[in-house]
Amino acid sequence: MSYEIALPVVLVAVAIAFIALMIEKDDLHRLLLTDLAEITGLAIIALVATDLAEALILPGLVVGISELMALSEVYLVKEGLTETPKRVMHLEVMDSAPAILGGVLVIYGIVLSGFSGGAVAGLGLLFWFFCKGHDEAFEIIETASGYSWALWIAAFFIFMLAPQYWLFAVMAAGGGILLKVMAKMALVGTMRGGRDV
Amino acid sequence: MIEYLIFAVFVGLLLHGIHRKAIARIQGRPGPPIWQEILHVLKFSFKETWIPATASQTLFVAVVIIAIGVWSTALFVLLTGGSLLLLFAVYMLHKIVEHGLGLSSGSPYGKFGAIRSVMSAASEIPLFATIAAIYLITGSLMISDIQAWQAAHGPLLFTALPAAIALYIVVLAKMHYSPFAVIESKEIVSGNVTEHFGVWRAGLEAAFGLKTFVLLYAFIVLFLGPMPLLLAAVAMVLLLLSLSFICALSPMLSPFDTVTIQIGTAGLIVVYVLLMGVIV
Amino acid sequence: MFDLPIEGAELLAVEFGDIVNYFSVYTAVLFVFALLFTVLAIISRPEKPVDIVFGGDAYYAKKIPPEQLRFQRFMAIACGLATLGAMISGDLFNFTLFSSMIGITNIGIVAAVKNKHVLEAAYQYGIVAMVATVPLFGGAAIALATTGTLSIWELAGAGAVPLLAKMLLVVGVMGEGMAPFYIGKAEITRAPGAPYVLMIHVSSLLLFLRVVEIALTV
Amino acid sequence: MTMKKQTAGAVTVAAAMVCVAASAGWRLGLIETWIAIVLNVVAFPFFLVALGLWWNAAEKEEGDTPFIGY
Repeated sequence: MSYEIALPVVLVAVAIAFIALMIEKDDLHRLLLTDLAEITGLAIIALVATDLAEALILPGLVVGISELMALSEVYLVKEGLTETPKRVMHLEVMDSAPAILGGVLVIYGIVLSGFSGGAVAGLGLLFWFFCKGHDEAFEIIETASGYSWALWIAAFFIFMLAPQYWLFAVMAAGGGILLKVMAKMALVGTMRGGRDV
Repeated sequence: MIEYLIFAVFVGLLLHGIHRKAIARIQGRPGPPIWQEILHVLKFSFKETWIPATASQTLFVAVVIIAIGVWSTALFVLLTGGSLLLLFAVYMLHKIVEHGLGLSSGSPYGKFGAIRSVMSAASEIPLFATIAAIYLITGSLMISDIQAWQAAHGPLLFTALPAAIALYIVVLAKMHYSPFAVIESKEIVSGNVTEHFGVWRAGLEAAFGLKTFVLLYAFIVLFLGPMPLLLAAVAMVLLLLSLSFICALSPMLSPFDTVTIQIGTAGLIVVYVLLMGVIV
Repeated sequence: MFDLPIEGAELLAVEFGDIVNYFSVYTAVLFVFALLFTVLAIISRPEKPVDIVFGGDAYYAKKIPPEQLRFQRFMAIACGLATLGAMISGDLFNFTLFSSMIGITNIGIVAAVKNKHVLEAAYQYGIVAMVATVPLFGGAAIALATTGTLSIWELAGAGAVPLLAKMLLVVGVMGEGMAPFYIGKAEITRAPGAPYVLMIHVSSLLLFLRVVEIALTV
Repeated sequence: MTMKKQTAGAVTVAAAMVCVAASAGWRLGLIETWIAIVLNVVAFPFFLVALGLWWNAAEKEEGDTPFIGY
């Protein structure tokens, strides 16, 4: 029942996004608006509200992001924007935002643990690097990532060789994947091309 | 099998010859003899042949072979009573041949022809509306089933006149000297076939002869129903002459007008199909 | 095996659970055609484009950097693979994903070309292609919501998929590269590298042919 | 990419043989229709093109730049 109500609502949202696209003439703004339209498309999938639908959203999201990235590259070349800015990701809100939010995200991620926890915590680190700058914490992050990966693998060996210590293995694997995903996401915050990389 | 192919190539080229002759007579010229196009192919095939230095060599040759292969497939689909959808898929793939011909040579004229060919892709929409209309009426897309339906209920031409008109326009668009033939109009030399000379051109002309045969025969089969071979041949020539009249009397349209007219037709047919879908 | 009087007999089916990828006479022909042009994109060398100077009979050969052509070839092959996938996919959602992948790679084929007109056309076309994922995913999602499955194999002949979903799918595929949005592609065709640029047309025409089959089947 | 006259002749003969064999096999009921069709569709284009090349194989070593402009 609720599907029949929600679908027209989402379709109205789609219509709004499309009308916005038609009205907007500036190329960059239209690029941003396509993302808005894209999200409404995902909302139609989300309305199905089954496990399968949840599994379908991820590839949809990936496709959307990759198209956005490809188009941004084309836009950069098309407009001749070859100069790299002096400080990448320099948004005003980043200076004024309380960096404690990053810490909160990291702690919450650790509480969640596992893959999604890693993603949340990684986002926290990302936020921190973006707000407070960084001094090429590259090696440290890579090392942490490597050790955590080893921990994760070791946990699998425990599962196979000594299944009676499963709880320990679960904790090790969960912690490992948490650190691993967190480190990988944090790398996005430090890898910005330019002088040092 | 091979005999059907060779027969179709010769008949197709003969039809081209009749087409030229009819156009010439309508315009008050004597015109070439009707077997001129067959001689043309032979002449081309005896010419010295090489590949232009600027061309993408493999593609340049492959496109010719693909053109012949594509229309041979179409002929067999039609003869074996296969899927109508497949027949028209093959027709669409001819578009790729057109692009390939123009792009592969590196010549600016060929490229212009290819670009125009991309633009006139709009002409394929009436085709699918036609298919949808036939499917709604006969409930099948196998050519053999459509034949059986017509044997029982009479020609589709009267039942689905708008669909027949749409297909007629599609066939017209693919004729030589047609008002829609912007891809090989003379202000861009010969458009997408400019650089294909000698044997390559002979192969292409053979493929185009096959194409004309298949398209005219498909129209007869789809809209007039099964008939004896001789009667079918007469019907094909009559159909061709009607096309020749249009080609002889109308000027070549500009690319913009071509696209506008074809999209307009497509729109009308889509409306027709939707209405029919609602009523049926 | 579903034998509807639409696309000829079924030839081969590859089962993954309830998702069945299949070849019919129709899709097999499309598949072979896509394969042919993918192979052509791999083996044939690009042409050396020549341009005319207006107002005279002079002409000049354009210089195309080889790394640009290499990138174009890579993208053309990726596009060919996506087309192959879209031709045999027996799953509505996979089909939409392959379609959007074709959209991305189509932009990719011309993205490296340093020609203002081509880039402008590619950008505008890319925006349409990106927006077209909305009706594509929407169509598949509505089909899933009404029938509970995405398998074309199971949906075939049942007529269970609502007309809205079919129309959305067709509109989506049109947006990924067919008329009337196609007109932007005429400009894209100006890019050099014939075997690769040709792949743009091959993929979008085949995609359209496939979606017609799907719309008639489900 | 010039083709030797012999090569062209060999391709012509081979393709013609495939076409004729497939057609004859189909007439006699030895080959299924679709196999005969596929063989014919593949071999016929090569037959046509190679036939033309065999009639008048190019003696030129290299390609020429296309004719451009009047």
